[in-house]
Amino acid sequence: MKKIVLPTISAIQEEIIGEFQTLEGDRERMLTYIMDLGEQLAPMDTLYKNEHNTIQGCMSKVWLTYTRQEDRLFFEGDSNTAITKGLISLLLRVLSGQTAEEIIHANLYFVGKIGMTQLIGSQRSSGFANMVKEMKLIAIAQKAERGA
Amino acid sequence: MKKIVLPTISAIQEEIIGEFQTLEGDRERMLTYIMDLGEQLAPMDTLYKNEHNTIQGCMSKVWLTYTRQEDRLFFEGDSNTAITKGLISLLLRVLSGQTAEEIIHANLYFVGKIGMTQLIGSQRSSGFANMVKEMKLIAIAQKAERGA
Amino acid sequence: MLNASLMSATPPHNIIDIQKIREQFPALHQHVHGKPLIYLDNAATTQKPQAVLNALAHYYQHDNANVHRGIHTLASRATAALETTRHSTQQFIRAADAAEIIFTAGTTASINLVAAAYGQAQVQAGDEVIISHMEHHANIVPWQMLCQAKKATLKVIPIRDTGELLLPTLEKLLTPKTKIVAISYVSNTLGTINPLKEVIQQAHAHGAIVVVDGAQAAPHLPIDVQDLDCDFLAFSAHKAYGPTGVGVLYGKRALLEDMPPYQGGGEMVREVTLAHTTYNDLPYKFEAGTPNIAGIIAWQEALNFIRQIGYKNLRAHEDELLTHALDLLGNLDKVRIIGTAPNKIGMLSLIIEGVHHLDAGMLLDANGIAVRTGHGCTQPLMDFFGIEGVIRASFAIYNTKEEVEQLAAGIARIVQQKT
Amino acid sequence: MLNASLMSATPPHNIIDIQKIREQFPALHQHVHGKPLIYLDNAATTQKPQAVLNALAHYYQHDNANVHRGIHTLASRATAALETTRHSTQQFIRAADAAEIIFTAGTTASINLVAAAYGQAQVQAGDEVIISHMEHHANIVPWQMLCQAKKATLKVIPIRDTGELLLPTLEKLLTPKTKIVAISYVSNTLGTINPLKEVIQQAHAHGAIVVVDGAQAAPHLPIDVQDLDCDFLAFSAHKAYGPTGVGVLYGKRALLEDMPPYQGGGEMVREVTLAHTTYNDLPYKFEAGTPNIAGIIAWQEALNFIRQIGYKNLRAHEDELLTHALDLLGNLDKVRIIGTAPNKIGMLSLIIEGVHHLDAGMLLDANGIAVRTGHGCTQPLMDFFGIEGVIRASFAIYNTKEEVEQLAAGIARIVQQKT
Ligand SMILES: Cc1ncc(COP(=O)(O)O)c(C=O)c1O
Ligand SMILES: Cc1ncc(COP(=O)(O)O)c(C=O)c1O
Repeated sequence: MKKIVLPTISAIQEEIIGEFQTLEGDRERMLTYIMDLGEQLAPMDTLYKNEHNTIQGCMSKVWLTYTRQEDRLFFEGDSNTAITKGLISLLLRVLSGQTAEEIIHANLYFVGKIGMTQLIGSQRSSGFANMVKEMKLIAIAQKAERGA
Repeated sequence: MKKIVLPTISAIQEEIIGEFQTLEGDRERMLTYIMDLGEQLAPMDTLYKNEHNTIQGCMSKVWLTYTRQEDRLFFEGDSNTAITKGLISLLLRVLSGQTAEEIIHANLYFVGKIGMTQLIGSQRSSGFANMVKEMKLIAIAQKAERGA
Repeated sequence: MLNASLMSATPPHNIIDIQKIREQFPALHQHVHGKPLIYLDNAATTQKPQAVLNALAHYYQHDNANVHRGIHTLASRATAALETTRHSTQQFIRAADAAEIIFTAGTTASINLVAAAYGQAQVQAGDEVIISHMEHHANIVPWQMLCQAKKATLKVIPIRDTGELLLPTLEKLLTPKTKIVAISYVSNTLGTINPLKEVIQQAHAHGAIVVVDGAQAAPHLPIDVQDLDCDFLAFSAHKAYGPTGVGVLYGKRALLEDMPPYQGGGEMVREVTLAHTTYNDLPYKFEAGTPNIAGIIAWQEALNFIRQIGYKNLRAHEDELLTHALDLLGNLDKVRIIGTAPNKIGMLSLIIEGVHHLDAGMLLDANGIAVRTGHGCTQPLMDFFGIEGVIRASFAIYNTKEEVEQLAAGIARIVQQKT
Repeated sequence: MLNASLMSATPPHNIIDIQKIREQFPALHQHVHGKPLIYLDNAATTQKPQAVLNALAHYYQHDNANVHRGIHTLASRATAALETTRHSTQQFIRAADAAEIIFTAGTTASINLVAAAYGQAQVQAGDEVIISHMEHHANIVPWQMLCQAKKATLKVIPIRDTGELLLPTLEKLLTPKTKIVAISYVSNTLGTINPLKEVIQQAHAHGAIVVVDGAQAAPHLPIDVQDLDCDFLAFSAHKAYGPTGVGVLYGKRALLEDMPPYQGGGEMVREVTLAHTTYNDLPYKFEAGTPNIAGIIAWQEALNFIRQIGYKNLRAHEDELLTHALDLLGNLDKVRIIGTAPNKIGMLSLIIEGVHHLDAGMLLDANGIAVRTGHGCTQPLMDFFGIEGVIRASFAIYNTKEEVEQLAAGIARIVQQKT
């Protein structure tokens, strides 16, 4: 079986931090950048945009689904606003394709480093935290299942 | 018929103003003086302390009744607190025994001169104003009745 | 205690100096994300003049005490100041009697008070309550709850695409079973000024009373409850330059006297025994518990501020801002204005095709521009227009034409970049 | 956002410096009728530390915006500050979950919310509600209104001459039909601290829930709703060094979730259509309309103040004042103390034989001493003692032994002069 070789979670985070550094803390540029990322994100099949896949507590509507390949989890996500889509895209870039174990223990320090809370405000940040939590819960459940 | 000779409303007011001047604006002395006046007031027969004779809108309970002799009105009043009784006593001293006409047009400037609002506060002052209003209403009604 | 000059002699139109007015508002003089703040979310809540802040501080530094039941000096001062504000509020809306002014926590609390107390007593199964399609949730949900509890029917005055009431239908909706018509004076999303007098005359002709949601009227229009002949009127201080946590309910004396109380507690009672309780006179019967004393007393300064400006000047200035905004944004490609009634206050709701309102709001905020984004608590109205939300810029006396230009530039840039 | 240290490590007992504390309270430094103010009406409302005033000013100068629905920076700051205060309030009463903290307009509003929303849903004809004979009108009238509406029975736990609950009777009053026991933690007239845990255990054993009126507890005692196991708890910020117009309702999550909403409006809804409305999650389901944003945010500073002092120090100091007052006034001829429970807070109600309490209050005020006079919104309690009203001196952390001595001297003088 061919081993999937993906950059580590830290490596991807460093990449993102670097990209944001080029925006020099300009708020509008940062938001536009995030929105651009969102626009590049493959749209989710409307089939999956159901109640079950909805993440609660976000200002925008957010859907999240996943597939498993071996011990790795591949996420798909979408939102009705471009900024949230961009945020999802960042999260998928870091976590999608990693192992359940890695996802569970991931320390998403890039969030602090790029000043996300400042950027998107506390309400949206707690929505973002909900997305992370949801991904970790999925990873925990998957790990338990495979372990069992 | 013997004519009743009473000091005029102004004369009585001047007297009161003079008395209060000796108290030199000392709040406690003024209150004690008013309470003393109240204690000297002849108590009202409990028979008259009924709903009908109660004046609304006072912090204390206040009762007022009157009799008529010719065109003159004689008031009686009482209260459950000494200070209000004192205030009633001042009012009776000025208005009781005067003609309906004089009561209707009485300008009770002593109230301002002795600093009554300052002394008893705005809530009680409006209770006091209610007493005055009640006496004037009685006088108006009596005048109308005699006129008719 | 009466402040007889409250509504008199407003300064002549257009001699007001907006920069001087802005100096009275400390919150306006700040930067947001390095850009000067442009505050255009006034329909949500206005900023407060320094005099309101000073009144709050003065109250707490000198007069703080519980009101009505106290005999000591501080209690007496606090009570007098609160009752003075009641008289000023009476004059503000030209009520016949200060006892018709009830202080509440806000418009929402005021409307709920009427729906619960008047509604419980007067609405029976099979009766009807009429609202309009443009109401704020605060003037929808309490009536839904009432109708559900009473098995009454909720009817709705439809609206036109311009955001105006379809007034001719009201005549058809009104029946002998209609007990209440609840309607906003001014729509908080469209800015439409409703033809209240006609609504009220028609409702009264059918024996229904009229509850007016005046939340968006108080900051922009002179209100005369006797001339309107409305039965109840609700508004919030915080939307009219006053503090948060203060609302007003006006009600006609006869209606208020007939109504059962809403909340029970101190202040609203005359005599309490364990077996039986009698209620206090108006307005106290509807003011259970310790009121927002500091807030009510500071509201006086907001009333003074509005009086000093004068509604004529206020409207003239805000109309000018609206006209300017429409000049700049009205014909922009991809921009659709929601709410185009000829008779409206200085408020502009719009959508940008292809851009979610939340995204637009974030981008404007990055430029220091504060607008409201979303359904504005008028979801049925959003459904009517087939949209999810709007970008709403709402003007106050302290906004400037330059700010409107910044708004227009911000929106134009979003249109360019993102569509 | 969480303030995990809120209830931790209070400074050790008795190192507090009352003069330093007094410096924080601007209102205390004034003269009344030429005499230094001695403010002993704290159970009606406390004075506020400068930090609370600063927080109000700061909010209005920098962060003023409507909460929750806004995306712009000011709205986001205001929302974050309000939610921080919710978390601090949760820790203040050791609730399990911030969603169990509902902001209201005051204790009265909180109790009415429970009586209306829980009561309407859960109390049926023939059911019983139990209160005590020492309740404040705010914890009597809402239950009378509920019982009247539902044809339920209101029962009353009697009290002893000392002002303590006659606890053994509770067991007899409780039946399978008892749905609610509504009881104060601390009496506002007697100062009695009620044995809440026993009341709650007995009530729960009979399947009744317990609503605690904590208005007089919050300023004096640490409250632990989980340890008490109470179902609802109500209190007001203004009696605990906070601003006017802010109340708290704690409710167990499961009960709150089951309860229908109380007021309808913005913020408390999830989705509104003209036909049907769904409600928001806790706590917002019970927070219709714009809250008292400034007041709630400033309440945070009152919580900080109490935490910095620590309840141990607070109680110790207030107990010392009470002991001193009793030493000076306890055996005075013609003076009768009302409320002599061994377990009570720093509060002293008394009557002077032959002197009406209003007259006494006026004479004390002439000497700068502010006390409460009257029935204290506890008329049934007055009836029990066969009196019309009391003179009540209630202490706060900033009162001094010298002030207590002035009070005693003032009362002694009235006794001498007027009896
Ligand atoms: C024991 C008690 N309950 C309820 C209340 C009512 O509180 P509020 O007036 O703040 O609603 C008070 C205060 O007067 C009180 O002392
Ligand atoms: C038209 C209208 N009605 C009612 C309300 C509710 O006001 P409040 O939130 O102050 O209770 C608002 C404000 O949001 C409004 O604009």
